[in-house]
Amino acid sequence: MDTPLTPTAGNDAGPPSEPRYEQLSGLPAEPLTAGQLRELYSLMVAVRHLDASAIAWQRQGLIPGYAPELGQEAAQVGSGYAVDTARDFVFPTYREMGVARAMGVDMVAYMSTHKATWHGGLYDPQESRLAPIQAVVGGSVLHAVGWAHGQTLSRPADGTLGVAMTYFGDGASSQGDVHEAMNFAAVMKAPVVFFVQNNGWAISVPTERQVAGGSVAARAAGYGIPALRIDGNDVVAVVEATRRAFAHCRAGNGPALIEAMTYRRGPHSTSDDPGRYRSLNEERDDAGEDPLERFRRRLLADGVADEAFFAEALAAAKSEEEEIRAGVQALGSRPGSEMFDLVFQETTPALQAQAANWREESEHV
Amino acid sequence: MDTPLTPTAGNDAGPPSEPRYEQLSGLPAEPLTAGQLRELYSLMVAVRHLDASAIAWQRQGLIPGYAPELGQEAAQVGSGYAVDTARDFVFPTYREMGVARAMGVDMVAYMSTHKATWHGGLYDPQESRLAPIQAVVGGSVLHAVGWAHGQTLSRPADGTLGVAMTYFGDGASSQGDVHEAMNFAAVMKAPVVFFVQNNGWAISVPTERQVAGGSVAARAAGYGIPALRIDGNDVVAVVEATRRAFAHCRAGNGPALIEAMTYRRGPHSTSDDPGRYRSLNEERDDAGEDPLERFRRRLLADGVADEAFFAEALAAAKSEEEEIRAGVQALGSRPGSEMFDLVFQETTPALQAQAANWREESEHV
Amino acid sequence: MSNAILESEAAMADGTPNHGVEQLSMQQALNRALDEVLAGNPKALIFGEDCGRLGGVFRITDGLQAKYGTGRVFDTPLAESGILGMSVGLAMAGFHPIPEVQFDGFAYPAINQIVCQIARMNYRSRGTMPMPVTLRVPSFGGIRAPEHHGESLEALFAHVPGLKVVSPSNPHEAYHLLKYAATRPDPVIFMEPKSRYWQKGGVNFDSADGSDSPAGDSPTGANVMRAGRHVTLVAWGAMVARCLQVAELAAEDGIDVEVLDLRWLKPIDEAALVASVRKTRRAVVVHEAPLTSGLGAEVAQLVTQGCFDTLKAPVERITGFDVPYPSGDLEDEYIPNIDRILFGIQRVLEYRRG
Amino acid sequence: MSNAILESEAAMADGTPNHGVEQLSMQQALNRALDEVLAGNPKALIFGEDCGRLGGVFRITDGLQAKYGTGRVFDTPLAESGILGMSVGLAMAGFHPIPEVQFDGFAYPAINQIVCQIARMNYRSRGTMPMPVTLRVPSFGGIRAPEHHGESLEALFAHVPGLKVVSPSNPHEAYHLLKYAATRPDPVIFMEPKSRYWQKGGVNFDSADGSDSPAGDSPTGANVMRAGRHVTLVAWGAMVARCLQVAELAAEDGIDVEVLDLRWLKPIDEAALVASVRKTRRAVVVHEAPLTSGLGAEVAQLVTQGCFDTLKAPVERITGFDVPYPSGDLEDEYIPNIDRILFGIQRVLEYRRG
Ligand SMILES: Cc1ncc(C[n+]2csc(CCOP(=O)(O)OP(=O)(O)O)c2C)c(N)n1
Ligand SMILES: Cc1ncc(C[n+]2csc(CCOP(=O)(O)OP(=O)(O)O)c2C)c(N)n1
Ligand SMILES: [Mg+2]
Ligand SMILES: [Mg+2]
Repeated sequence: MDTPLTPTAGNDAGPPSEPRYEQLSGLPAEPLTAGQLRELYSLMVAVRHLDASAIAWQRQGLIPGYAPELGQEAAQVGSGYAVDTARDFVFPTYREMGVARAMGVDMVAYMSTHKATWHGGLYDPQESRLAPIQAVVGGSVLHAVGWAHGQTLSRPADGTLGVAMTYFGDGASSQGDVHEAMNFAAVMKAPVVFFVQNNGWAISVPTERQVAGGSVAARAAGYGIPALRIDGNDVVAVVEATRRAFAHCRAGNGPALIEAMTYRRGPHSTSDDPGRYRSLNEERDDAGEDPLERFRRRLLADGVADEAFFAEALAAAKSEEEEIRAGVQALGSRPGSEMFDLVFQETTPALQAQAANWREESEHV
Repeated sequence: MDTPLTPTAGNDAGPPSEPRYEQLSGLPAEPLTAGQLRELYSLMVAVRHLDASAIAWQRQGLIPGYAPELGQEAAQVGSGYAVDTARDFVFPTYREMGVARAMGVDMVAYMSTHKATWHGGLYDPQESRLAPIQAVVGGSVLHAVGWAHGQTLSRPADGTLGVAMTYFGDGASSQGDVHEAMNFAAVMKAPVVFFVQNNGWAISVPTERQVAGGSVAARAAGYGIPALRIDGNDVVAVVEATRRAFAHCRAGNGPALIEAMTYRRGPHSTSDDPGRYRSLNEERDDAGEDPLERFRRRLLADGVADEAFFAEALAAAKSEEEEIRAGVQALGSRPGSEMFDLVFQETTPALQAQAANWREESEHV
Repeated sequence: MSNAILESEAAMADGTPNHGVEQLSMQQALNRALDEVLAGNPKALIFGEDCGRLGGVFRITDGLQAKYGTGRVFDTPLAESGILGMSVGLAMAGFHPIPEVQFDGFAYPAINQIVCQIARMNYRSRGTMPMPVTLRVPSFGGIRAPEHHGESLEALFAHVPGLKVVSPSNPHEAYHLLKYAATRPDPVIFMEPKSRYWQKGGVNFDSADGSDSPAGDSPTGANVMRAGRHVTLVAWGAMVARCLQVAELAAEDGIDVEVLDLRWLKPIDEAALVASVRKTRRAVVVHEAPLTSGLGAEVAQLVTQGCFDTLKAPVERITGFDVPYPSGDLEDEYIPNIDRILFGIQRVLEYRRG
Repeated sequence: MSNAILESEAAMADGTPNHGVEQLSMQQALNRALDEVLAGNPKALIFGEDCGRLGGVFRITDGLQAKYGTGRVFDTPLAESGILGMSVGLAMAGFHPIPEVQFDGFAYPAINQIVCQIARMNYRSRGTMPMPVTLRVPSFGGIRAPEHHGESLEALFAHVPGLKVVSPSNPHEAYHLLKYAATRPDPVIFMEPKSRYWQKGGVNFDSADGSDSPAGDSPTGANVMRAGRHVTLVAWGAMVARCLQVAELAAEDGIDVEVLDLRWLKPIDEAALVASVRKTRRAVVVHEAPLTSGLGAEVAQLVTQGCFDTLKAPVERITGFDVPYPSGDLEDEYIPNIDRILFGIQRVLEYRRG
């Protein structure tokens, strides 16, 4: 009577570094051209450099805080690169700087959120195809499902669908909203790609004390959602998996999930102190090889790029960062009147009265 | 590029009527004795009769509403029968009358909730080992996890644990709280049995438009939780599965899930009109054989009981129902002062003032 | 069946608005309004638990799926956060979602999406992503229902920046306010007084903008439902009808009661409120929600601010108590009844400065 | 290190209370209180996101897991509804849960469990299942944090029957109120003013029941933090310190301001409120939450009810605006600042019946 029941399988999705492609049926994705590979490298360097610089900006007092993505460049650039900004729509968290950059979002407008200028960022989400920056963990996963269902409802004549891609972390996978989103998406066959960056940590809590069963991808099976668990530090694998997931969704086959196994090499945010919950040795052992360094070696080995190209890419990254920093530095505060003006499309007498009162009392100051 | 991804399996848990025992490792449960089988039958008849009567009570104006469980007697009596009320604790929804009866709860106190006497019912939950009746769908699933974790924290010397069993439906499985509960339970290895009555419907929404992938049991795998999908209309199968799940939990192996496939033969509640969303033919085809009738035939075939026993059981059920009805009829309203007195353990001046005011103004009435 | 009704059903069939005055229940009036909204805006969608095939547990969406198809009117899985979170995405994609939560008490699981997303997305996105979400919430008590089926969440909603909140008190209001709300570019919480669903009343369809509502006010203002000189009763939803009853009874004692139907709970029509109490010099606010931090406090404070010099007595609040909404047996003790409201009137009339 | 500190650390080690007066930050005071609560009650448990190994993002639970083990102080998965729902079950099993939600804005996903379960279980179970849950919520704004990290939920919580709500304004209060709250048999929402975590102040450990708090009041009452004759400022949490600053400035102009720290936001100490304003005859209530349906309305109405005859001007509310809490650049425009409070004081002082 006290014999343990055995789990019904599916919860052991292999160690993070082993990509699992076997769940992908059909043709392999078209290989990336040399030009595309170099473009990816340039993006990753730009993102790496901007990310490291943003931490410096914070230390220098230019911005009050920042959530670094060091180590997640392959996962972010690779997935963002697969987006068709003419018809798809992306729902980020607070850590998707690399996705924004890969999608071509105005980076001064993006970084303004970290300067405490405006919560969602100053970029235009409709034009950028990137929803406003989202601080609620798991908060926008359902939005992606709704947006995607909207595509089904207004399906164009050629039958192909705009696809929503939503980002969330291993920690976010614990939120009820994420479950509701997966179930809704699967019931409605909504064209949505759930892109999980499993970076090993939710602030101080490691994945093994967060994600029961050990894998977010394994959850997808319970909803009948096809899932891929991939090496999120291999940018080529990320691009290919994301393209295939998009193709799956675009053709009307319903949602797909990608769990990109990666590692948050930096602190959770500039106010975090990872030394309290993990040692430098653990970091070194668990992080694996640097995705940028790895990609660089590969490009060299394959003869796709040479040292001159890498130097050029770094130089471009540096001048890009300088421009962005200048833009961020130049950013003034938004006028206080926007607090009132942007609440509604149709304002109210009470708000107008409060705005008038505010104007009067702050002019006296 | 547009080849569909294939699901990662695990979502096809077979048709409702096929029990799936293969996931149970180890020894089969001890067989039920003839006496126990007869006891189960008596309980099922009592529940069937009380349930049918409660609908009549509502029509006669004795109670304002009721949520019938017609067709779910095997699932409810069988699982409730497996509870050890000396150490386990059960978290019902609003439809677990059969569980309450099988656990020996005072049925007048139980039915009082349907008389609108007191929301949670008048029984003492701590003594009965049955939490108050719960009207929020999925609302108490997390409570079971918390209670169960409490058992782990205060594990007795003999090492065996009290087990929490929580009931919920196919509809409830869509709620975020249910996902959070499964994840918490699996991460903490909490001794909790998730008992799902998949009765085919959540009011007017059939399981196939509710549960993506088709099976709640299949979800468990994603958390590494062992799951059984059983024929919930076979009371013996239900008792055995529940006992094994309890044994699993009691021994400290963490949570288990049982999905009992059954059918809500009646309306969702006395104010529902199922004719608006399913035809009588569909009901007949989908409901399968009446679990009570089926058990009766089995007992006859196995020579465990005869017609005289069945007649006796029915007579007992009838007199039991009469007694309960008399008790319910005799139930007065609770004094209005309880509204104020039961809010807190330590009342507040504001509440006392409101109570005094209420007393004064209602005495004038 | 009267000609008017036949005509209006014909009108419904091709989506053109109804005409004339009809006696309808609030359930029918709401159903008509939704029908017209769907007909008028191909981007309008209705969804929630059981509102498709069943037509909703209160039948407010009855027949609409059959008429507009499962793309426009559909059942969702049983998850309120899912329903509201999905509404955000649909709004971003250019739709006008009209979701339903089945009962007031089941708005709580969706509060995170309502407060942190629906109410803030227009702001967060700097006006580029409006949230024209009309959330229907069958609200308030009085029907001897199970737990969590009789809640009053207006104070919570009214406190949330970015939301507008409205509650109709009769079929005419229900029809016009829902049509108005469901064509706004901002999120509106539409609180339906469920105990009034089956009460009939005249609906004047010709006042397409609600402008010939009883007091001739605009769709965004409060309505004087009964003019009076001695005291103003302020109420909304199901309490308006009760206050009108109270006014009749008080009239027998020579007390001339003005009844103000607030309608919009956010933004509150402060001007109407103040105008009424400046005249009557006394006010009693009535609601079902618990007293402490209820919307009655806001109303009372607006009155006090606006009428400090004329007010003859502190504003009385006759409300539910600070206790969880009780089971059916005790709900008549909990919901403000006629006697308690009369006591409140008496207190403000008899108040003498000490 | 002073002898007092060494002694008190020795005392902490074996769980006996501290003695004497120490200068501590609010973070330290809260940490000490939790330490003593865990030492004093083996059924007390602390859990939430990152409060185990990390000691909480604000370090309020620093060192407690090391001291009491992972059974007493533990990290949960990232799900607030899960944390609060689990608390219900632990309370049913006889524990005293002291969960944390990491930031105010992340209480919303748990509202369903807080409102429908924690607040009602004692009632629903007819007193057989008390809910001694002490929910710690780092609250209010002022630290230039990301979105949803600067919210004021007191009006929402105070409206919910079955909850008690308290907010400390300084380290002494923080220590005593948390010790008091975490030993109550009822659910208490403990709102910590996060902008004050690092401010130091004297904590008198000898007032084990909080009874020698500045004004000599009981742990459940409001505190007069500064006596004055001309106007009463009513505040809580981080706004108390600001009001004390305002009082100093006003004093330079000869205006004698009384500052009342409400402390308990449910139940409100109505007697203290009324006593103060009967004396000063004027009141300004200050809070960070949006104006409409904020707790300031309740405070204002309680004052008006209790002081109608003596009040010289309508109660002023100086509050956040009816807008979503803005990003850091604008938060000083949003949170009531010294000037806005001074304008409020001026308005009540200059009010003349027209
Ligand atoms: C609903 C909610 N709860 C808590 C937080 C506080 N918080 C911010 S980030 C974070 C950890 C998120 O972990 P994960 O989802 O793995 O993403 P990562 O930070 O690793 O990118 C927490 C707890 C939040 N932002 N939202
Ligand atoms: C959170 C919540 N949302 C909605 C409801 C309204 N409601 C009551 S029962 C029900 C259907 C539940 O279906 P299921 O979980 O399958 O249980 P069953 O009724 O079939 O036993 C609904 C939608 C509720 N009680 N709670
Ligand atoms: Mg992570
Ligand atoms: Mg069901």
